[in-house]
Parts: sequence; structure tokens; C-alpha cells
Amino acid sequence: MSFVYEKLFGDKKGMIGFCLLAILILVVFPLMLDSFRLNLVGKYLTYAFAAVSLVLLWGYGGTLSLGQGIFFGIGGYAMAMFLKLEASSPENTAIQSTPGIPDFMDWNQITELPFFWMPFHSFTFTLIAILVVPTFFAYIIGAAMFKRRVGGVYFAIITQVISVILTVLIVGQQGLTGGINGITDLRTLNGWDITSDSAKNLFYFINCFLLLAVIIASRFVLTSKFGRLLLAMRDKEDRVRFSGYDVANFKIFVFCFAALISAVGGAMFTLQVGFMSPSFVGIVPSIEMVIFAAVGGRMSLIGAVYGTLLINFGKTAFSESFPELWLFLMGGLFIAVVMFFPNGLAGLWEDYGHHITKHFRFLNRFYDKLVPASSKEVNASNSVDSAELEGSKS
Amino acid sequence: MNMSTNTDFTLAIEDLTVSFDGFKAVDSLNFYLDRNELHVVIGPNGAGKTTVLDLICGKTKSTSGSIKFLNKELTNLSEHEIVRAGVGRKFQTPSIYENLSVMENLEVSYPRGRGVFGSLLFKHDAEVHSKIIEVAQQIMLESFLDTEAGLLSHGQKQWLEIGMLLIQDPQLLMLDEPVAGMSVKEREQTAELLNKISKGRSVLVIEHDMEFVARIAHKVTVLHQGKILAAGEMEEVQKDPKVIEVYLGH
Amino acid sequence: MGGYSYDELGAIFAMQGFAGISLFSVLLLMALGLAIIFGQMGVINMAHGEFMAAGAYTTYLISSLTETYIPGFMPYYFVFSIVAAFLVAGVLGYLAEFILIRHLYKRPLDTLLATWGLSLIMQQSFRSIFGAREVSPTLPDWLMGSVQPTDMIDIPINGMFVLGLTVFTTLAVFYLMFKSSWGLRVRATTQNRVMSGAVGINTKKIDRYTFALGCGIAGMAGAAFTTIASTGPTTGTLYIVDTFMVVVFGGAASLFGTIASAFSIAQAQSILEFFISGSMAKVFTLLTLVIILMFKPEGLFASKVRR
Amino acid sequence: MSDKSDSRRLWGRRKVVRAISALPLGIILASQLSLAAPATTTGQAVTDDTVTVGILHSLTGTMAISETGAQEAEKLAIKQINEMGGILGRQIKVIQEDGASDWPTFAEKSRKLLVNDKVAAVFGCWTSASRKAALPVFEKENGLLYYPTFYEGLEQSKNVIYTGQEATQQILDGLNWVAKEKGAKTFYLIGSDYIWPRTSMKIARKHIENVLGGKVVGEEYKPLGDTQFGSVINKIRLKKPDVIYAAVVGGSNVAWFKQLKAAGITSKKQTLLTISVTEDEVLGIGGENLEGFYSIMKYFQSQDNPNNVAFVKAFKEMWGDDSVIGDVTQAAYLGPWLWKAAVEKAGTFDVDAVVAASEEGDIELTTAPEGYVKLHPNHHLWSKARVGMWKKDGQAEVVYTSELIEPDPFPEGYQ
Repeated sequence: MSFVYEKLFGDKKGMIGFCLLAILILVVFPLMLDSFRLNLVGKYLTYAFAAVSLVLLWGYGGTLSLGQGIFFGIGGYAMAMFLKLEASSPENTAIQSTPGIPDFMDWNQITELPFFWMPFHSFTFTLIAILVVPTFFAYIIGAAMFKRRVGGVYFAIITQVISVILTVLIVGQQGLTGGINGITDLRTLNGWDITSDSAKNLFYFINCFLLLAVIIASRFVLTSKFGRLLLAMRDKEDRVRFSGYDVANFKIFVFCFAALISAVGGAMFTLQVGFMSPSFVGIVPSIEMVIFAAVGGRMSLIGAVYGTLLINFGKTAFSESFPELWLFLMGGLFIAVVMFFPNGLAGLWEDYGHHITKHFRFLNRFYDKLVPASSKEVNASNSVDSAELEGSKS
Repeated sequence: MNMSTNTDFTLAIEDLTVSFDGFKAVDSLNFYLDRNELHVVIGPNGAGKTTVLDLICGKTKSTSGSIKFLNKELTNLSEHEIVRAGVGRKFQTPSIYENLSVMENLEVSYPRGRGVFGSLLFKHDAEVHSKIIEVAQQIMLESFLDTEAGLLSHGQKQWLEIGMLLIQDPQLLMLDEPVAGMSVKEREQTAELLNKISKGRSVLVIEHDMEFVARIAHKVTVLHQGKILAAGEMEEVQKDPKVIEVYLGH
Repeated sequence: MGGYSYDELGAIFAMQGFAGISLFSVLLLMALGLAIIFGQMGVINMAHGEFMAAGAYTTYLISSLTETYIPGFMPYYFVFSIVAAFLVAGVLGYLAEFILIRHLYKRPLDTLLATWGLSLIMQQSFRSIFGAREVSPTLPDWLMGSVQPTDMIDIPINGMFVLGLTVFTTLAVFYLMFKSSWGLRVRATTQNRVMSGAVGINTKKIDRYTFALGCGIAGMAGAAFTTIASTGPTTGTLYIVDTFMVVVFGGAASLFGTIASAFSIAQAQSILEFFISGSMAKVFTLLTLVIILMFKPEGLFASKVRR
Repeated sequence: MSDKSDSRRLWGRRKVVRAISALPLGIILASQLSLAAPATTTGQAVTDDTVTVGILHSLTGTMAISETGAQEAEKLAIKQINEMGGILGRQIKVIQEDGASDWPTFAEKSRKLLVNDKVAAVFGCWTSASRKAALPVFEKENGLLYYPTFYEGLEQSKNVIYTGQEATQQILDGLNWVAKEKGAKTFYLIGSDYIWPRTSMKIARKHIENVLGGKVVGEEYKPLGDTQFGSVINKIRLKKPDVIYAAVVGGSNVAWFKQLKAAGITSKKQTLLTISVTEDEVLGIGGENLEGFYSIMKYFQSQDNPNNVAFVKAFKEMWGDDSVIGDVTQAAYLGPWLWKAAVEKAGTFDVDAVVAASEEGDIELTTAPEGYVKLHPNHHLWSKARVGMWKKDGQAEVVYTSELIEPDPFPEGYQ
């Protein structure tokens, strides 16, 4: 029991951080915020998937992807295609020249559903596609690049270019993709109204649970030997290679895993926001995702969530009152994070967090009960958070 | 040398050449290494010593020639395959994971869970633990297991890297300047360590410190401009006029 | 191509050739500054496009001032505005290096983020100073219009102007980097910072001026582009991906590679565009580049070095 | 796999999901659900002496350039209405939100305006993408949006009043004019690559081929933001069309006209008709690069009717002497006035009643700067098409004015 527990939560600080996050998004937000704001937070939390994926890929793996929007977009589009097909039943689209196909296809003189849309009639297929397609795509990109030892800056730029290609393609092939408007007007999921408040609330909680699950899964990866190898590779790639590891495979795996996580976020985004468009695939959203992770602390999974929330709250609040100042603030924040707080919010938490955590005695007691004293010592060195600290010193 | 005895060698390098844009860093090199042999390669800067190690462990690809390790051709294997075949290599500057503890450094090098999924499910069990302790004792770091590797002294870092190779139990151990930056006492300890670990495997060392070479070497090869200038016992080599000229001539 | 005379086809061929060369000069001029900053210094300057915009706005400002105060000077102001654009962008670059970049040389991926932040700040500054609308300097008449070597061929003058400027800048950069003692010091610093410092090169100064030079060239490019395109607060973002592609594809450290890469990308793009639609031409060009880079990650002309 | 079996299985699964999430969160969910009473706009932000409306445009981001004029015009109209005593005796209060050129933000802010601020109407959106994103929100919350931009049509929502032209209103008469006046037979179509140019070109092509008996010799789309037109210009030279018909937008637009001029393709040699240049765009392109080319719009700032003279004067007084007024700006100005007329006719701010009043087809504005406009039951405006020839100073000379054209967002034979 305690071994599994350690695997998933790390040490005491990690556990407390996780619990606080869970309490915040599962209890505090739903109680404090009205339905509109809660839905907003839900949308922000879908970006957090991408931010968490970047903690794995960039913070630990040392590989910066400027193309997480690609996978966020693929996940989102897959979900949107399913919902759009449902919204385009022959009855709903009777006024079109070709009823039964999405409206934008009809406007573009397409008279038959394209073959790659066909399988998206099935919800099961869609769910599988959301998981498999981005992973596979990441595998192709990753295998091509990492096997040839393309990394660092080159990887960042190439993934950025791929996201540009995808955006131009989606916009240019509007008959097949909905173009720049994206896939809009999504209303029901198997007959169930997804625009209702109850649906939005339910999606919010599903989203939270998925996000927490993703964090736990990521912790599992990071606390395993795999996680230590990632850190090791980041610092001394050759040493890992000459210790008998096929470095490329590890990078490919973490890239695929990050793609999968982002895609889940994308799919949840479509469900909660009600549409998907190429503006979530391109350069700007992809870089913003990196910023979320950077502000949260690139070595902290939980920090990534807070970073995402902080920036997006800031964006909404500032753009309401001082739209002129927002870009200055955002730009300044990037620079400040890079120059003064390279460990982001998580770094501040490490430095000052104990002042706060001591107030949460009940969590301490809970932790002490779960984990017998002896096992703490053995596993202390394995914890994510100690690695976070160490990694940040480099 | 008799070609028919090739099969007995741990390492057999034949006709090995590598050129960078026409410059031959290693030129038709032939070199053989026996089991249980501790062989030191010396030579002036730019002689191609490190390049030879790079070629053996796959870091650099040869232009022509063959490298056979236990009769297995290495030239077309990738780095990790060469390591898995039983070749370990220590770099010139200590290459360890400074952010991880000594324990973790050794654990990461432990030859199990080398695949992606293997590493995800890898468990630090009793077998792993006892092996780590054993190696740590050999490299004189058993009381530093929980120390962050970056905090070790330079000499200790060199030992740690040797330990990270030892834990994989390689048949061929290649050490690039293992005593660089060490104190006199540490050198002595290292010489002892090398003598100990050369039992049951072959060790190839690149070193500048002649005193140290004399203390450990079974055989010495002098490399100059990518070619072998002289080879044999340390004493013979030291008397070789060609060698003297290369070392003192400039 | 039925229905066209040989003369016509010949004329189109010539003009299409010029379209390719014109695009080449645009790409090269954009990429030269980045080739110095990214290729020689290893700094990923995501604000490169904004330095170009700074040059373009400088031109606009000088144009407005000239028009208001010394209208007689209008035909000539453009040449001066290019110099001014170089200086303004150069000074901005100098400041950026001093405040920001110099702390980040060891962390290339972090420079990417910091310069992205810088680009946001610059965009908003443009918007606050010049307004959200696109602006356009009044161009002297001699820059607009075309020359007609034959009846059927029109060669745009602004295209030739950009081409000329590109050739001049390229030669100047080559001279500076490979013939001058300053260039030697820059290259030495790039290759071994510690060693260069030890032999008495003021590496900090070298870094600062190199970065300023790259930004200055970007500013010049921005000024030149006011003749062919628009200037707005977010203009810079339009160029950044293309610029990086040119530099990376050419092999980051090689100036010659940058030229070759700009040439091949420009020709591919303009020929493709003649036969298929603009969007798909862009997709195909970028996709081809990505695929080639996957097979040859070091780019077209990387020098072989022992690592 | 048939839809039915699929949906049944999902039902089962969803129940499970629901049940699981309901266990620990039952209380929270329940409180949420009970809070979420059906939103009707009868609970609008209307007091005895004020009524609140929303303005929703991009103040930041790439679209801020275009949307500035629209929100300025809306504020002007609201100010004028307030000076006249407001609507139904109530002064209009404005809550302005920034769409930030980001489509979900438009949806989000629409929801905020409707649900939190309970505004009686919203004037806003500019791009089709932002409208498409916000539309479901307006339909769900039963809000009312006045949308100012000329657009591709193919839409008619109960909750939107379209004060700009749909595609056929803008395109057909201009094409007729050019065919008649210039005897044009061959056309080259070029646009930015997104839905509005593509839809517009589709309609144009059908009209050229089926009605005018002309020929489309080329059709070209450039990626948004692209600034290189060398190859396209060469293609045009090769095809020698009588008319270039253009719908290039944004930064590309500037590059397109500058490069045309540089390539020697000027109005002396070539007729060019564009549907994407208003006075706003001319600022960036430069009048000298457009001289002699034609735009089809419903409004030009130079129109010299008394309505327009007063409007231009008021606009410059409020927003500065160097402001220019484009087609969309004028269309945005109509929004508050049309709303006022409909509200006064309905005698209430209730959205259903206002929409019903609007759909009767007799709401008209005789004071519109563009001239007379009338609201069609299909939520679009009857309006005239005008062809303007650009002059060096950035203003257009209106060379042709059509009759009032009936809006037809779903044109038969053009789809």
C-alpha cells in the first residue's frame, strides 16, 4: 500500500500539494463560482493538460515542443467531428442541398461525407481516435527526429513549423475541416444537450478527475526509473546512451505520452466550449501552453495547473479592466519568470510553502497514518519533489 | 601476430581508419586486447587516442576497417547495443548525473529495465540493492550513497563513473584518463582499484601520467598521428628512440 | 499552354524568374540578421519580427515627418530612413541584449521564452504609440512602378530595390564576419567563449554588438519591406516562422547555407505557387523542408566538426 | 455500428459516470443545479431609468485594427440616442468587453454579458469566426446580437440582426455594373483563404457564368497574412482578365495592392473590383496604390446626403478629425438605432418581443448615413450596393448606386 502510495504522490509535500489542488478544483471552485465562471475555469483546466504534458516533456525531458497545440487540436477536432456529425443529422440539415453532412461542407459544394469523417459517427471510435491518433502522430514525428538526434532548439522550431502547416491546412481545406471558423454549433452528445448548465457542470467534474488522474499517472512515470533516466538524459545524454539505453526510445515515449495528455485536454475543451477552431492549433496557443508550464514551474506537475489558472484568470481580469496593459504584463511576466523565477510558482512554494503547509495539520496526520515512518526514509530519495528541487539547481 | 588466434582476443581491431574531411585521425590501425589484460594507450595530444575509444564504443563511425569484440562486429552496432554487448566506457571528464545521489547514479546504471516499459516498472529490490552496495564498496563510496553526486570531490566523481560501469559487469572496460585531477593518494587508490577490476575482464586505459601508467600497465601502446608507433612492455617502450623523439622532439 | 505566343511565354518565364529572385531577396534579408543572432550566437530571438516592425515604423515616422516639414525632401527620405531603421533597431537590440539576453546565453530555450515576452511588449508598444491600424509610409514615386525592358516584361522597381539592398547587406555582412578583425573576434567568441576571453577579447562587448548588428539588419529589412507589404503592430509575427525556417534549413552556423536555403525555398515556393494555390504551395514547401530536416537535421550546409 | 446501439451504450456509460461523480459531489452538484434556474431575459438589467447593453469587439490582438471603428460608431449612436432621451425613457448604459481576437473569448464574454450582466442587447463581433463562436451562446441564453460586418450569408438566427450586407447583396449588382459599364467578359478571382472570400467567389462565379455569360479564367486563394503576390500577379498577366475580382484581407491586402502597382498593373491598364477595401483599409494600403480601382460596398464616407454629412461630422467630433469611416463602421452605427426602433415598436426590452417586432419587416431608418434601410423579416437589411472609385486622398467617388436590394442569405442557385 505504502509503496503504491509513494509512487503516486511522492513525499508529504507532494501529497499535500496534490490534495490542496484537488480540494481547490473539486470543492472550492464549485462552491464559490457561479455556473458561468465555473465553466470558464473548466476551459482553463483543459489547457492545464497541455501544460502538464510540457512539464514531462520539457521540464524533465529537456525537450521543448512548440507544437503541443497540434495534439490539443487533434484531440479537440476528433471530438468536434463526432459532435458535428450528430448535429448534422438529415433532419437537422434538411434545408441543405445535401442533407446529412455538416453545414460547412454543404457550403463548399461537397456532396458526400469524406471518408475520414465516416468513422466519427461512432462515439467509441471517436474516443479511441482521441487517444490513438495524436499518439501515433507524435510517434512518427518523434521517431523521425529523436532517432536522428534532433533535439533542443531544432526540435522546438520544427514542431512549431508543423503546427503552422497544420493550421494552414485546416484553414485552406475548409470544405473538409470547417476552415478558419472551425467546427462550430455543437449541441448534443448522443442526444444529450451539452450546452445546459448541468452538462457543463458534469463536464467540469469529469475534466477535473481526468486532470487529477493525468497528474497521478505522470507522477507514476516520473517516480519510476524512467523519470530518473529522463533527468539523467537531460543533463548527460551521452552517459545514458553509454549505459546501454536507447535514448531515442525514451524521448519518443515521453513525447507520445505528452501528446496523448494534450489531446485529452483538447477533447475536453471541445466538450466544454462547444466548438473547435484552428486558432488552438497554431503558434500562439502552443507557446502560451509553454508559458503556463513555465509560470507554474517547469518541474512541477501541480505548479503547471496553477500556472495555467493564474495566467488565464489574469488574462480575463486584465482584459476586462486594462486591455492595453495586458500584453505588457504578459510579456513582462515571461521575462520575469525566465530571469528571476526559473522555477515558477512551484519554486516559490518550495521556498515559502512550509509557512502554509504547517496550517494543514489534518493532512499531516492523514499522511502519517497512511505511510509508516520506516518506508518514508527508503523512498524519500525517489520522490518527485526532491527531484524537482535537484533538477532546478542545474 | 598469428591471425588464427583472433578468436581468443577480447578485442580485435583491424585496419581501422577514420577521416574527418580528409584528415585521418586514425589510420589503418591494428590492435588486439587479451582477456584479463590491462592495456594502456599513450601518445601526444592529437594522436587519436580518444578517437579510438570513440570508434570502439560507437560514438564515431569508422570510415573503414573492423572492430571485433568477442568475435562480434561492432562497427555497425549503435551505441547502446555496443554497451549491451559488454563494452563500458568512461569519459575524459567525469560524466555522472550531478543532480542524482550516488545511489541513484548506480541504480540508473544497473543493467535491468533498460527498455521504456522495463524502466517504468523497474523495482529497486534486494538484488539491486546488494549489487549497488557491493560496487559502492569497490569504488570506496559506500558511505556516500545518499550524497548528491555533484557534491563529490573530483576524484570521487571519477570513481563513481567507474562504478557505474562496473555495475554493468562489462567484458571490456575503457577508461579515458581516469586519474586526471586526482591527488597522490587518490591515484594510489585508483591504481589498486584498476588492478582489482581487471581480473576477469579486459581494461583499456588512456593516460598521460607515466608514473601511473608504469604502475598499472600490463602492456603499453604508443599512438602517434593515428598510427601505432610502438607497443610492448612499459620499459621497452620507454627506451624506444622513436617514442622519445615524439615526446621530447618538439 | 495553348493560345500563347512564344514571346508571351518567354516574358512570363522571365517575370516568374524575377518573382522567385524577389522572394529570395526578401527571405534572405529577413534571415541575415537572424543568421547572425541565431547562427553565430545561438540565441533564439523570437522578437526578430518585431525588430523588423521597429524598422518599418521608423520609416513610417520619418516619412510622416518629412511630408509635414520638408516635403521637398520626399524623393530622398527613403534612403535615410533605411539607415535610421538600422540604427533604431540596432539600439533597441543593444538594449535588449544588455537588459535581457546576456543573462541567458547558457539557456537557449529560455531565450526563446524571454524574447517571446519581449515581442509581446514590443507589439503592445507599437499599438500604443502608432495605433492598432496598419500604417503605410508615403513612398517616393521612383520606388513604385516598373521598368519595361521589352513591351511585355514588367520588372517591379521595389523588388529590384529590395534585391539591391539584400546584395549590399549580404556582402557587407560577409566582409564584416570573414574579412574584418571584428568578425574574427565574433567567430572566436562563438566557438570558445572562455578561450576568447582569456586571449583578451572583450566577449561581452562582442556579444552586445553582434546582437545589435543582427537586430539592425532586421530593422533594415523591415524598412525595405514597407515597399512591398504592410506595417502593423503584429506584422512581425507573420515573418518569424519563415525566417527561422530559412536559417535552420541552411544549417544554422553557415551564412552561405542561409543564402542557399533562402534561394531554394524561394524558388520552390514561387514555382509551386504558379501551378497550385497559395495555401497548398505553402503547405508543400514547409512540409518538404520539415521532411528534409528530419533526414538531414544539421541543415544543408553544416560544417563537419568533431563533437 | 448503428447509431442506436451506440447511443444506448453511451447512455448506460453516462449514467455510470454520473453516478460516480455524484457520489462525492452530490451536494455540490445539487447546489449548482438548483442555482441554474432557466435563464430568461425578462430578468434583464433594466431599471426605471436605465437599460444596459453590451459592446463586444476586439480591443487587443490582430483584429483590434478592424474592430476599432465599429465600436466607436456604436458608442456614438448610443450617445446620440441618450441625448435624444434614451429608449422608452431610459438612458442606455454600456458594458464593453474585449473579445481579444480570440473566438472562445467572444463566446465567453457573450455569456458573461448575457448571464451575469443581463444586458438587453449586444452590439458586436466582426469576423464570422467570432460570430459563429458566440452564436450558440446567444441562442441558448436568448440574447440579441447586432452584427455589423458584411459577410458570407448562409446564416439566419433568431437571435441575430445582421446590419451588414450578406454576400449576394454586395456581389451581384457590382458584377452587373462592371459587365455593363466595362463590357467585362473574363474575370480573375483572388481572395484570402477562408470562408468569406471562398463563399463570395463561389457566388460570383455562378453569377458570372450563369447570368452574365462571362468566364472565370482563374481563381486563387492566398493564406491569411501572406505577403508575396509575385507568382499570382504573373498568372494574372498570363490570363489577361478583363476584371480582377479581389477579396484579399488584412496585411495581405496591403502587400497585394503595393505589389500590383509595382508590377505595373494600375487602373490605367486593368479594371479591378474589390469587395474587401473600405476607407479603413485604404489607410494601410495608401490611396496612391488604389487610385482608380473600384470597391463594392453599401456605404462610402464621401456620400453627400444630409444624413451622412451629419454622421461624419458627429463621428469626427467624438473620435477625432483624422478618423475615417468605412462600410462596417457605418453598419455598426445602424445597430443601436435599429434596436431602438424595434424596442419602441414592441414597447418592451424583452428579446422575444423585440425580435418579433423586428421580423414584421417594417422597421426602417430614414436617417441612416447610407440612405434608407429597412429590416427584412429574415433579419438582414434591405440596402443599396454602391461602387466607389478610389482617389489618391483615400476617399472614394461613388460611381454607381443600385436600387434597394432584398437580402437573401440562402440564395437559390448560388449554393
